[in-house]
Amino acid sequence: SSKKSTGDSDKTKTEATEAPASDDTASKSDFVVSMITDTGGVNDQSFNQSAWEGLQELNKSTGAKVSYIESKQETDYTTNLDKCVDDGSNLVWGIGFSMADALKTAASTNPDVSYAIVDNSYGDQTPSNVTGVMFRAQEPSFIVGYIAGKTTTTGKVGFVGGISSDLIDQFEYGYKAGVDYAANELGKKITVDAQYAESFSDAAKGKAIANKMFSDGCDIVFHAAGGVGVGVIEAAKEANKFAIGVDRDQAYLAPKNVLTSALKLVGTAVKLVSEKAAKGEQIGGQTFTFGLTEDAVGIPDKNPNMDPAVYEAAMKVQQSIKDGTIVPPSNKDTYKEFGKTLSK
Amino acid sequence: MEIGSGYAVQMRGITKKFGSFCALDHIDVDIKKGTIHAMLGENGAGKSTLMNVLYGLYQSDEGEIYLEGQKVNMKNPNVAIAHGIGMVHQHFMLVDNFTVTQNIILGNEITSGAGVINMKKAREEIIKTIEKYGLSVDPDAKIEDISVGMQQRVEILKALYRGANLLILDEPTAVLTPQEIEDLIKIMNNLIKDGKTIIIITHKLKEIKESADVCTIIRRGKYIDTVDVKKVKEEELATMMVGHAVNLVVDKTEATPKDVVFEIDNLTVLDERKIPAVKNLSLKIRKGEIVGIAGIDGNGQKELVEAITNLTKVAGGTIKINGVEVQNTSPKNTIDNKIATIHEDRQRRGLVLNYTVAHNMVIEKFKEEPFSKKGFLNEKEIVEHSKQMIKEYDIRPDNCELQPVRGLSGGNQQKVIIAREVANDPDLLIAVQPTRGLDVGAIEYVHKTLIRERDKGKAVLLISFELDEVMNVSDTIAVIYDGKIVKSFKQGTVDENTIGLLMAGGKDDAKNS
Amino acid sequence: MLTKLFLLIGITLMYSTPLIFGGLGGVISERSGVINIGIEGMMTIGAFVGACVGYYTENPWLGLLAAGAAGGLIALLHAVASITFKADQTISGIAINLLGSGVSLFLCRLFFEGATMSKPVPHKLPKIFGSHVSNNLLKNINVDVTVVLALVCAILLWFVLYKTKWGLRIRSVGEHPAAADTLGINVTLTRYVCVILSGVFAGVGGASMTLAIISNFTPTAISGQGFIALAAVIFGKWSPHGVYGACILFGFAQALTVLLGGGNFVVPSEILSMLPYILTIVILILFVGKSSAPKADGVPYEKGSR
Amino acid sequence: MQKIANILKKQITSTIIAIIFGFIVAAIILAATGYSPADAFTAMFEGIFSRPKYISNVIIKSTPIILTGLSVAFAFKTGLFNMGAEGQYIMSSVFATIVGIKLDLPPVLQIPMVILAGVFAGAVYGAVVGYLKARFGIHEVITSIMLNWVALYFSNFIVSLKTFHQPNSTATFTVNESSFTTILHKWKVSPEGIAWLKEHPTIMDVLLKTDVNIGIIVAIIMVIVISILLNRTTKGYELKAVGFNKDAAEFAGINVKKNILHSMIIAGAIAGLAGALSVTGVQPHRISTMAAFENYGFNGLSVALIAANSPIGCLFAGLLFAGLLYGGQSIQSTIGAPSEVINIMIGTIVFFVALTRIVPVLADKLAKRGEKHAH
Ligand SMILES: Nc1ncnc2c1ncn2[C@@H]1O[C@H](COP(=O)(O)OP(=O)(O)OP(=O)(O)O)[C@@H](O)[C@H]1O
Ligand SMILES: Nc1ncnc2c1ncn2[C@@H]1O[C@H](COP(=O)(O)OP(=O)(O)OP(=O)(O)O)[C@@H](O)[C@H]1O
Ligand SMILES: [Mg+2]
Ligand SMILES: [Mg+2]
Repeated sequence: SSKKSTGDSDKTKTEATEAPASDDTASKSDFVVSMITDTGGVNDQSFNQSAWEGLQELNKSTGAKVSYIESKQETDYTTNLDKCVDDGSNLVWGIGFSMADALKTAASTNPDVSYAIVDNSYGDQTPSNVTGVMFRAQEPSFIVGYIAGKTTTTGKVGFVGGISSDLIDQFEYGYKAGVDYAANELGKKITVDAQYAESFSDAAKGKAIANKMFSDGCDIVFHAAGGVGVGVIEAAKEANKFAIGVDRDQAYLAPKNVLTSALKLVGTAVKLVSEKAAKGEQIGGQTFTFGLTEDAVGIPDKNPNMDPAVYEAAMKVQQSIKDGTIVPPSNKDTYKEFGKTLSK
Repeated sequence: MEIGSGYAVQMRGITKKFGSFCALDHIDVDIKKGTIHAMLGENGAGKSTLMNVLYGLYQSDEGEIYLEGQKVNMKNPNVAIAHGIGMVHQHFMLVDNFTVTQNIILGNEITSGAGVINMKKAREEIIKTIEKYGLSVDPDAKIEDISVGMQQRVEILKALYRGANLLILDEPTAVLTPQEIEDLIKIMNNLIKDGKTIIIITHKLKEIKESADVCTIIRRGKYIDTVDVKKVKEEELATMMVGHAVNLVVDKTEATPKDVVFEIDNLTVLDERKIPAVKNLSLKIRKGEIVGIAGIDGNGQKELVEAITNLTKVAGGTIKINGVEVQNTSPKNTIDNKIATIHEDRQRRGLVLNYTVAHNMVIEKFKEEPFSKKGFLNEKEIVEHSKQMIKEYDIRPDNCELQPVRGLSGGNQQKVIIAREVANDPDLLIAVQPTRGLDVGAIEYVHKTLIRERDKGKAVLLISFELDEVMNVSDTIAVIYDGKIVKSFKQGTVDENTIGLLMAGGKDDAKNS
Repeated sequence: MLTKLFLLIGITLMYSTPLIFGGLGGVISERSGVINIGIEGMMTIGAFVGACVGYYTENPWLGLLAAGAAGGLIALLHAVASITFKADQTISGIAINLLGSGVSLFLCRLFFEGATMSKPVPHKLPKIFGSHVSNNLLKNINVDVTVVLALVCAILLWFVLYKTKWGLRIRSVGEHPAAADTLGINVTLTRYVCVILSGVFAGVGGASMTLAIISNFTPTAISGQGFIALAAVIFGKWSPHGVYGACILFGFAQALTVLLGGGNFVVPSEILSMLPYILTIVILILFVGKSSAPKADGVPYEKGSR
Repeated sequence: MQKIANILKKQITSTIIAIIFGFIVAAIILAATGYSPADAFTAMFEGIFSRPKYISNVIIKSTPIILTGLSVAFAFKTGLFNMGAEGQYIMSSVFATIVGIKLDLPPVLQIPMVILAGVFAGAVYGAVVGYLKARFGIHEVITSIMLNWVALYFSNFIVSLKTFHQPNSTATFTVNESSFTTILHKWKVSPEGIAWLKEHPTIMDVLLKTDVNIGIIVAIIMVIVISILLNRTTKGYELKAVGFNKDAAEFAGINVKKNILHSMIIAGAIAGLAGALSVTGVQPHRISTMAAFENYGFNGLSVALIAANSPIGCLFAGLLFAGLLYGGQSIQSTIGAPSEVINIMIGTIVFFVALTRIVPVLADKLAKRGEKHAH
């Protein structure tokens, strides 16, 4: 829990101030990793929290010192990034692309500190002390879409988005493609209702939208909508239909009514990259893209509400995504392309 | 006098301090059962405070109160009410948007179990009382819609409804017409017949003579004397009250009116409820003349003033000053056309209480030189100006120019307004209720000022509910009733009763004018 | 078609319920002459305490009660400040808002292993037609009991304010405290009771979010409802029925955006989301216009002041 | 007695009392939950003062809330409750961004254009509230609350538009560099700049690590301008008169409706200035999708209240507030106490500010009695 780990970070400060920030002979124990949350805060039940959990595992496995700083406003990023350096961090994580510019600037002013950012790629302009970390969220979305397609009895499923953005597109179109894929397999037509709440907080609205979808005949609704999703899952619970969680296994919110979840294990990625760095490997100047192959995305192993047969099938799909025989689309255009490949 | 059950109330050594200011200083008073007992004193003498102590609103710092010989600790109004004391406050204590009935039963509701109010029963009760004492009140009317006179009767009903045997009336006649005052006195006598006791506070010596049996005089919080009203003259009372001889009649020279400056021609004004409140009213005022408008509150005076000052639009007719029509323009335009107004509601319309005296003095002129240049205020000039005014008009305390006007006493606040308006050097000076709530001294001052302005050749329009005031100060007395000027007289050609009758809507039996 | 209509009704009621409780809280407080812009904070506290107690006791009703109590407790702060200390009621209200969210999140971290999101309650508040409704029509209007409770509260408050002696006294205290005082009505006590009750209402409103609409506390469970409720108080001219109407209207507009949204609806969803707020203003202009507060609203009572 | 009275009368006294109480309560809460108040406050003050750049950051962060605070305080002085500062701020940052992206003139022209765009947007947004109140008597609080949300969605809408949207992000493009009001923003990252700064570590610390920008200077100027406007000009006299007693003002020939409108326009413009300066002055020089309000306006509300609506007060209250917010993060990152403690602390301070408002009143009574005694 945060209290314990921060106890560690407490020690961190004192030690770090003694040890110079740029310590090449960094032995495991005094490698210092810190992260900066985006405005969601560290307990957002999403990326930030997942990332923090990743760091806490890192702390357990390698003994590296970990700590986090929460951002309340976009303009906090610069100052928080800077604070981490003062606290003697060797590696500083920025959680979320909204930090991209601030992080790049910080990197240029602190060449001897390593930086990493989640959900952002600087492409070929990646500075030598910066690491980009991307996810192929469309992959798990495709799988849950496929599962939804296989499971639906009404031939109608739903998708609830938070605030429309390119990242949420990955989920929406990956999901839609997965559904189409299943439909194509089953040789029947399955429609997908998609609607955005234009909010990540308004649970009531999420519930309202889900209610509407269920009443329109959907029997499975996938959400990529943060706090709004809480309402979606609630609706499923009440209507005794299925919801599909996102980012983390959300079954605990409604054990009987969460069919599965599209996992985006930011924590795993953060842990992996941090470990590399701790080992002194060169991680800078590049972008890691995490997908099924890295086990950084996927679906939970346990899905009590899912028909085992469907699970089997889903695992096959997962395999063919890994093989590259299926390339899930990540936005409207690639989705159109994908559609063409299906029809025959 | 020793404590005895023959007395409704006996107060001994009552002392009340506000902070270090001693409002009441060891006051002893005895009030016989079944009498009408007057309390007389200047503004701020302590009358209201004494009564508030008796009623349990304030707790005295020293002294005891005995009711019918029994010592009672008046820790709050409930105790007073329980002992059959009722009080009609100087400033009415009525909830405007409640009905008469609601106001009367408030705090003493007739409920049919579970706290649900039984309006029907309450109404019957009230109507009974109304009939018993001949008070004319509509139990279902909203307070904001009824006349001040009726509001006062509601206050009396409130007391009676609570079974009051001792009734305290704090300045009940201040706002009443002669007729209403007579009615009130009748009511008081009915109450006495019914075995009740009445304490009446007033500044009006005449009424004391007419109604009261005994009178206690208080000055600056000290007990002066208690006299048998039958045995003293008004002048003696006045002297006792103020501490020195005062001149009760306004002395002024004959007016020498010149040509007409201000002319209202068949003016019609609607009130908030869009009903005509002023109906085809016409009026002329000449230079060097004071025209006084006598009338009961609610006969269109408010709307008339609002129309002249452009606070509301007129539905018809014209208002001309120096030949220029000013109706339906803006308050600014009224002022620019040299009409100055002393509004009746000094705190709402007349002053910005949080502004200093100095700033209040220039509220109509702050944009003009020398008080400001190019949009910037010239504090030095502003303060200088107000220092001068304060001196000229004897505003107290005399170094108050930088104090918020809120801290000044009622009368001095009034003086600030008068000083400001007169200093505007208007062609028409409108004074609405200019002496409300002031004591004899202050009143005398205000009247002198009005007359001085007249003698300077200004036109003055005086609107007041105090008949005496209108009769004494005006050169021409116009009676307003139901939004019309029903008749006007030269001063001295008519007596109070005639006017009173006209004010109450009665026909004038051609014996005067 | 009918299903759609019922859906519309269902969503409207669901959405407006927390607002109604918050609004009623505002009404009772301001009717007694104490401005309360701390509703948001009080609702947040209620939302958390409701979820927390509901989780640990496994009894949603206890949660609801606790939420009311908690709301009342923090309202007591507001009462002390604005009645006893005659403090500026706006400032105090803002402070309550700051404290409300701060304290809720803080406690949440304490009770749920550092998480600002509580665990879901095992049992939620029931629905009016029970939890197993097959009929699709009924499903859509199978609203939470809190919806009914809100209506009952509104009617009750209306009845108390306009039909009982307490109501008469409350209103008199809000309009003309001095008059009430001279009739032996305890102004201070009355105001205390009303402000505390307003906290209770707000608290319950918050819990209606976390025990009925959803089943756990999240940092964003209450995000703005308190202020919408505040607006509804003014919109509804400080009357229970007015506020009820205003909140229903707002809920309806939200429901409309939900029904219109999705599919291939032409208007961008961001623009569509503005609808409820703009609609409110438009209706204010067209039908409601000026509304004036109780005369003594926001004015501390000083004995014998003039 | 008079002396005591006079000291107590000073607004600042009661505010300081309030702040002290705020800290005490925070300390109690910290202690009660097993954190050492001493450590916490040490961490906080170190987080604020231990390095020049921290101080610089506090100042930078205080700039927008000083201005929003000023906006609210100004409106209060004229009898209006500007809950809409939040929305005005958002609208301003939106339009500043739009102009900043679409326009690329030399800085001397660009910067004024961008800032004016923001100020104008804020002013217009304020004007809507003012107009609705003046024309239809609609309570400014309702319209403000509603318009805040409209602004939020509008901002998100603009972000989503192709022309402004930066691909693979939830933000717009950053505004053209010519609009930056960050001091020496080009030079300080240039090789020679770095080289020079390496010589002067302290300056480097401040200049390079923080977005030093002209904002605070503008804020200070505005504070002065507004206090002059309120206290020295006829316009201020009118606005305040309307605020204190609009009946009297009307009767004295002052146009009440016009002044309500003007007041809201000015208030909106000030809040707008805050938004524009944030876009031009600090990273990331753009707007991005908002999931919730960033509370610049609402914090301004608290600032104004702590400052007792005095413009000068806003300057210090803003610095205090920013200090608490910024230093508060150190409490979190250093001893791990949840950052909510800071919010609670701020809440407590504001609460005690409310309580201690009574002090001057009491002092006043004290004094009055004295006078009465005198004559
Ligand atoms: N609540 C109060 N606080 C401070 N001083 C007060 C208060 N009430 C009355 N006073 C002062 O006590 C004195 C007596 O006031 P009181 O109202 O009894 O006078 P009054 O005889 O009723 O005068 P009036 O004829 O104007 O009603 C006045 O100087 C007044 O200023
Ligand atoms: N409620 C109050 N609190 C504090 N001081 C008061 C209060 N009421 C009156 N005073 C002060 O008491 C003094 C007298 O006030 P009051 O209004 O009674 O004047 P007054 O005695 O009626 O004289 P005037 O004839 O000028 O009206 C003034 O200095 C006034 O500031
Ligand atoms: Mg007086
Ligand atoms: Mg009196």
